[in-house]
Amino acid sequence: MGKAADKSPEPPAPEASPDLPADDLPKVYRAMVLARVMDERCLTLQRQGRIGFYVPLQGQEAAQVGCAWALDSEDWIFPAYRELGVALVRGVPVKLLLDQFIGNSGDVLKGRQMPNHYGYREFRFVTASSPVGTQISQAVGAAMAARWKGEEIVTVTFFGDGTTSSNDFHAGLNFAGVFKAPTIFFCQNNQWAISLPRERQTRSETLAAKAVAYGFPGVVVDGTDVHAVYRAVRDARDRALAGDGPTLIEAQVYRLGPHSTSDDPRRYRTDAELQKWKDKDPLARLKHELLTSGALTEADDAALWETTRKDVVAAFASAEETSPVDPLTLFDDVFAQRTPQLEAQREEFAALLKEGLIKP
Amino acid sequence: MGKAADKSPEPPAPEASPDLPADDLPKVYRAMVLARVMDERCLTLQRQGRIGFYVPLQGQEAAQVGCAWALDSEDWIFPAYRELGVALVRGVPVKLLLDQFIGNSGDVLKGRQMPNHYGYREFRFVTASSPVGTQISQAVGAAMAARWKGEEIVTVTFFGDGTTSSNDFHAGLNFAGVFKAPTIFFCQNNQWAISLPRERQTRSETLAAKAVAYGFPGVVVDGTDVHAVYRAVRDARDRALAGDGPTLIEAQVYRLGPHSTSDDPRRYRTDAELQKWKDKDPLARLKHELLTSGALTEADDAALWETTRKDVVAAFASAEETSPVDPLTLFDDVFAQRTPQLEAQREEFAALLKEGLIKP
Amino acid sequence: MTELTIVQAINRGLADAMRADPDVLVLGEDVGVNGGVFRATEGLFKEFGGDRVIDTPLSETGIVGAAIGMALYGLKPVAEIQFLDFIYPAFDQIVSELAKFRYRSGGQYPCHVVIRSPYGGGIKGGLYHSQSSEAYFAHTAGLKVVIPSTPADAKGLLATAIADPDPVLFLEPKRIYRAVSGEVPDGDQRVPFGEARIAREGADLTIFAYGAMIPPSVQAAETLAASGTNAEVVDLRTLVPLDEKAVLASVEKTGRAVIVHEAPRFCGFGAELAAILAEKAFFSLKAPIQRVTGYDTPFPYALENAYLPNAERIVHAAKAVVAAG
Amino acid sequence: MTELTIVQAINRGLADAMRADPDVLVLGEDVGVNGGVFRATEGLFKEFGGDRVIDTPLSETGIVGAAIGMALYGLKPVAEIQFLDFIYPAFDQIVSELAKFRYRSGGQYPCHVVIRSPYGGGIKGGLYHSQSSEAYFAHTAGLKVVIPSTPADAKGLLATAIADPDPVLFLEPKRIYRAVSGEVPDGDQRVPFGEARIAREGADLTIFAYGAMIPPSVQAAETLAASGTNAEVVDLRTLVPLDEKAVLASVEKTGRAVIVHEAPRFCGFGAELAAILAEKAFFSLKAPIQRVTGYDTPFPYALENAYLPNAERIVHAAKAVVAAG
Ligand SMILES: Cc1ncc(C[n+]2csc(CCOP(=O)(O)OP(=O)(O)O)c2C)c(N)n1
Ligand SMILES: Cc1ncc(C[n+]2csc(CCOP(=O)(O)OP(=O)(O)O)c2C)c(N)n1
Ligand SMILES: [Mg+2]
Ligand SMILES: [Mg+2]
Repeated sequence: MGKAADKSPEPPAPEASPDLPADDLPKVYRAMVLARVMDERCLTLQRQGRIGFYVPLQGQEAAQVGCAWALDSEDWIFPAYRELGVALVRGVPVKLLLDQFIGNSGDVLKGRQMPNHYGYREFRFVTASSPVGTQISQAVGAAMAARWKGEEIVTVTFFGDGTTSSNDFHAGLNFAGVFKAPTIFFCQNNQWAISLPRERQTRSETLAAKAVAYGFPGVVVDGTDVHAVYRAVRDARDRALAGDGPTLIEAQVYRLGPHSTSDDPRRYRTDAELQKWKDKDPLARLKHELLTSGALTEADDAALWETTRKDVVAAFASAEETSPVDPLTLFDDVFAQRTPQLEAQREEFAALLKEGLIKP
Repeated sequence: MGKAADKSPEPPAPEASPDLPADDLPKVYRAMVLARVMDERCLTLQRQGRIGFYVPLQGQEAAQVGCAWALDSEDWIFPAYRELGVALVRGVPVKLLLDQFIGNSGDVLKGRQMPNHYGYREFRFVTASSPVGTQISQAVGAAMAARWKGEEIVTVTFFGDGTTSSNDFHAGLNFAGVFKAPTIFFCQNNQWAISLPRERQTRSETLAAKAVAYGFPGVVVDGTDVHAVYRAVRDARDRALAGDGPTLIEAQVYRLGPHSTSDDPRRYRTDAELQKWKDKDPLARLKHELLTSGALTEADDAALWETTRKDVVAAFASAEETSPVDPLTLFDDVFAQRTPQLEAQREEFAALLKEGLIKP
Repeated sequence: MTELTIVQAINRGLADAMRADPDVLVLGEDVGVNGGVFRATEGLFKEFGGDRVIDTPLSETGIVGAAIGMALYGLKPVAEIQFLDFIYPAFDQIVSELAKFRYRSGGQYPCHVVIRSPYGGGIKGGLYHSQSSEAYFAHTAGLKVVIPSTPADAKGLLATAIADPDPVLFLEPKRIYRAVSGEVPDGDQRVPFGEARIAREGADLTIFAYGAMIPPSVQAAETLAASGTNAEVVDLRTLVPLDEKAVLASVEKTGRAVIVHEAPRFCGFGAELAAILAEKAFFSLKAPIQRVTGYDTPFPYALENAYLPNAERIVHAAKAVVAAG
Repeated sequence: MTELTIVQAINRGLADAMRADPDVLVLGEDVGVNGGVFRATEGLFKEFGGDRVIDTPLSETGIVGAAIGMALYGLKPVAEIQFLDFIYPAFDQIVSELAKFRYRSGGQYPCHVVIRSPYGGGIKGGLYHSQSSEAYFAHTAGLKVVIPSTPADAKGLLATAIADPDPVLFLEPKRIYRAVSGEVPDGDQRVPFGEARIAREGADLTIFAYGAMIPPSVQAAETLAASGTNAEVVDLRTLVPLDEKAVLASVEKTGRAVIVHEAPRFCGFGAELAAILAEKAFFSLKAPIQRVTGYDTPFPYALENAYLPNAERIVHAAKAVVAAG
C-alpha cells in the first residue's frame, strides 16, 4: 500500500488493505499485455494512415489494469482519453474499440468522435470527451445519484497530473467532499501534461495532498506496482461504500510514449529520464514476478504475445472491412427526436449527397 | 499573529511579525467608524429608495482596515464587492463612493455598475465585478506583471469563504504557487455565502489549509483583531517581496448584516449565532483597547461618531445633488474608440432621445 | 385554474414535477433552506428534504457537472443558476458536455437536465444581473432554449422541459416574475415545445418577441392599432426548437417584421429570425426588417431604461417599416 | 516580401512584436519549450526566455485571468488557447471581465489582451478540435474578433491586434495553417481592422466568407464563372468591427448574397450578415439570401467532409440564388 499523502485528514489504515488474489495475476498480466500490444499496433496503424490519431498508454498499464481489477463491474467509469487498460478489463471487445478508432458503422458512437474517445453504456464506461477534467464533476453527480437510488456502487474517474489544474477538478472534489460522494478520484500522474512537467503544473508537494483542500484522504501509490494500485483502490472503494466519502489516489507512473501521435516528446524531455522509467516498465515488473513465482514461463509469455498480436491484427482486419457510417446518421442523436429544422437540413443534405455535391 | 493552518508547508515565523504602530491605532479606529457609519447610512438610504442596492460590511471592519493598513499605497487591490473598509483606508473620498452608489455624473464609472462595484485607478483599487472569484487570477497576473516590470509591490485580492469554491480561486492560487507571484490572497471567511454556511461550502478543515494544494503557506487569523490581521498581512507582504511567493490568509469574521439589501438572513441563521458574534464586534473590541490605553475617551468617541455621521450625511446630500449621467455616454468605453456600428447606434439613440421615445 | 404570478407558476411546476416523479430533484445555490434568491424554490426543501433540494457550494461548474452526472445515472435534475449572468463558469460543461453527450456517445448517454435561470434586465441589476445571453445557447447544437412570458406558459413549458429527455435551458423573465399574473390550468398541463403563441393577431406587420419583451410588444401593438396599423405579436416561447412555420406564416400574411429582444443586436437571436425571413419569406416581405434590441454595449446600470427596448421604440420601428413598403 | 505560410506569418508576427515592444509577452499551454502544438510560437522561448514566453498550468481560466491582470498592470499579453474548443473554461473571464472591464470601470481599466486560437475543421479533429464558435464572441459587446485567411493578413492583422488597446480574439484557420502560402510584406505592415478584402471581384452575386472558407469560396466563384455567373468574394477579415460599408456596397452592386461559414447555421455569424442585408440592403436584394454552413449538429469525426461547406455546396446555393431572382 502506498504511503498516505502526508497531511491527509484520515489516512486509511494500510493493514486493512485486501490483496490482489494470486490466482488473478496471470489474467491481470494478460490484460496488460493486450493493452501494450494494441498500443504498439495502433501507433503503427496511425503511422500508416489507417487510423487518424492515437493516444498511447505505455507505462500506465499497471495503474489502469490494477485499478479496474479492484472494481465491481457495476461501478461506473468516467475516463479521460488514455484508459485503454480500463476498457479492456471491463471486457470491451478489441474489435469494438478498433471500430471506434476507424469510426465505421460498427462503432457504437457512429463515427462521431476521434480515436480513443470511446464509451460503452453496456460496460458502464462513460463516453470520453477531450476537454480535460469535465468527467470529474460528472462522476460525482453520478455517485450522488447512485446513492440516492440506493445502489451499492462507486464511480471512478480517471485524469492526469495536468488535469488537477482544471476547473472541474476543483469543483468535483469539493462537491464530493461536501456530499461525501462515493467516488474514487484516480489521478495517473504520468509526470507530463504534454510538454509541461509535473513540477511546473503545481507547487503542491504531491498531487494526493490536494485532497486536504477538500477534507478527505489522498494517497500516493506506485503506479507501476499493480498490487499497490489494487489495494489502494479497494480501500477507497470500501471507504466509499461504507459512507465515508471519496478518496483521491495519485498513481505515480510515466508516459513512455508521446502524448499522442501528434506529439514529439524529444522536444521537451530527455532520453535519460525516459530510460529511468523504462527500467520500471510495469509489464516487465509483473512478468518478473510471475516468472519467479512459477505462474509463467518464458515460453508461455512468448506464446501470449504472439497470440495477442495475431488476435489484434485479425480484429483490425475485420474492423477495416466493416462498412463506413451512413452519412445520414449525421443528423441523429442531436436530440432524442429530430427537430423540424434538423429534418429540413437532413433533407437538404440527402439531396446534395444524391447529386454528388457532398462526398463523405 | 494567528496560528498557521496546520499542514502549511512553510509557516511564517510568528516572532518576525511587525506590530501595528500604536500611534496609528486612533486612525485605524476612525477608519473603522467611518466604514460602520457609511454602512448604517447606506442601509437606511436603500430602504428609503435613495440608492438602489447595498452590500454591508458590518463585522468585517477590522479585517478590512487591518489588512489595508498593512499595505503600501502602491500595492494593488483586487476587491470583491464588500471592501468598503479597504477603499476608505486607501483614501477614496466618501462623496466619490456615494456618487458611485447613485450612479450620477460624479461617478468615475459613469453610472455603469451597481452600488458597491466601484474602482479607482488613482487609488490602485481595481473596479469590482459581481461574478465571484474572477479578481483572483487577475491579481496574480498583475503581480507577475509588476515583478516583470521590476516594481516592488504586491497585489492583494479579497474574497469570501464561498468564493474558495470558484474556478478562479483554484486557477489563481495554482498560478501564484507555480510562478511565485507576489500576491496576498485575503479571504474573509464571514461564515456564510448568502445562505450556505461555511461547513457546507467545503469539508476542508480551514480555508487556509487549501494553500497546501498550491504549495504555499496558509494562515488563519482572528479577523476581529486588527493587530492579528495587520501582522499576518505584513508577514505575507514581506514574504512576497522577498521572492518567497504568495500567502493565503483566512480572516475569520462574521457578516453581522444581510448578504445584501436583497437578502433576509433570518431565513437561514439563528439569532443566537448572530448574538455570539455581535459580542465580538470588532469596533467594540478596538474601542475597549483604546479606552483602556487612554488613547480615547468616551467623549472623544461620541464626538467621533457624531462628526462622522454628519460628514456622511453631508456627502450624500451633495452626491444627491450631482447631476445624472449623460445618456449618450452609454456608447463610450465599449472600445477605446467607437466602431462605426456603435456610432450608428449612438445616432439612432440620440434621435430617439430627442423625440422623447427613450426616457433615461 | 388558479391565478398565479410567473414565479409562483414555476414554484408550483417544480413541486408538481417532484411529487409526480421521484427522479426529479433540484440543485443550486441557495435553493434549499433559503428557497432561492427569487423564492422560486420556496417550500421545496421543507417538502422534499435536502437530498432532493440540494444547496450546493458556490460553483456553477460543479452544479452543471454534477447535474450531468446525475442525469447520466438516470435522475432528472433541475439545476438553478442564480442569475443567467453567472452561468459562464458552467459554459464548458454546458457547451462541451451537456449539449454534445447524446450525440458523441452515439445516443448512449442522453442528458435529461433542465437548467433554470432568471434572465434579463429591468431590476436595476447592472452588468451582472441583467444579461440576456440566449443567443449563445441557441447557437449551441444539442440544447433546447425556452423562454416563457406568461404564468400559464411558465408552468406548462416547465413541465415539458422536465419531461424532455434532452437538455433544456429554461430562461425566466425575472423582470415580470411578479409583475404579470394570470390564470394557470391546474394539473399536468403541458405546453409543447416548438409552438409559438400568437399573443395578438394582426394583418399589417409582425412583431416577434419573447419573454419580458412581450408586454412592451403588445403595448406597442395597441398603440399602433390606434394609428391604423394592425400588428400581430408572435411570442416564440421556444427559441430551440423554433416554430419556423409560425414565423413564416405570420410574415407571409403581414409582409413586414419587427424583431424585439433585450440582448445586444449584433449576432443576437433576432439575426437568426431575420436570416430565416430573408431566405424563406423573401418574396412575401414588403419592407426591410427592423430589429429593436439592446445596444451593442455591456448592460448599463444608471441608464437601464434607456438601454432596454420599450413600446415607444417598437412603435417607432414599426412605423418606419410600414412607411418603407 | 517573403513567402510564408499562415502559421509562419503568425510566428514571425509574434517575434516582431516582442522585439519591438518589451511589454508584449506570450502565455499559454505548451507555448514555450515545445513551441506550441502547431509550432506557432516556435523559437520564441529561446529568443525571449521563460519570463516572456510562459508555459502555464493547464487552466484556460488561469491563462485568461492572468492575462487580464497583466494587461491591467500595463503589459500586452498574447495568450494562446490551444484549440478554440478549449476556450470555454475561460468563457467567464472573457465575457464577464475581458469584454467589460473598460466599460464597467468608466474607461479606467482597458484590457490590452490578444487571445490567439486555432479554430475550425478540416484536420479530422472531431468534436473538440474543430469548432468554429466565433458567433459567441461576436455577440459579446467589447470584444474584437479577427479571422485572417492569407499569410499577409495573418501577419498584418496580428500586428494590429497586438497594438490595439482593446481585447482581440484572433482566430487562426488551422486547416490552412500550412496549406496556403503567400507573399508577406516585410517590416511592420499592419492591416487595419474593419476593412473587408475583396478576394475576387464580381457583379452578379456576392459570396461572404472568412478564414478557411475563403479558398472554397474562391473556387466556387471560379466554377460559377465558367457557367456565366460572375461572383464577388468578400473576405470579412474582422467580424468585429464589421466592414458594414463593404458588405452593403457589394450587395448593392450584385443584388444577391450567399453567406458561408463552418459553424452551425442557427444563430451563426451568417445570421447577422443576413439580418444587416435584410435591413439595409433590402431594396437592392433581387433574391433570397442563402447560407452555406455547418449543420446544426455537433462537429462530427468520420463525416467531417460531409459536414464542412465545400465549393460544390457554395456553387449549388449560388445557382439557386441566381435562379430565384
Ligand atoms: C480544457 C482543455 N485544454 C487543453 C486541452 C489540450 N490538452 C489535451 S491533453 C493535455 C494535457 C493533459 O495532461 P494530463 O492531465 O497530465 O493527462 P495526460 O495526457 O498526461 O494523460 C492538454 C493540454 C484539453 N484537452 N482540454
Ligand atoms: C459566479 C457567481 N455565482 C453566483 C453569484 C451570486 N452570489 C453573489 S455573492 C454570493 C455568495 C458569496 O459568498 P462569499 O464568497 O462567502 O462572500 P460574501 O458575500 O460572504 O462576502 C453569491 C452566490 C455570483 N456573484 N457569482
Ligand atoms: Mg500527465
Ligand atoms: Mg462569505
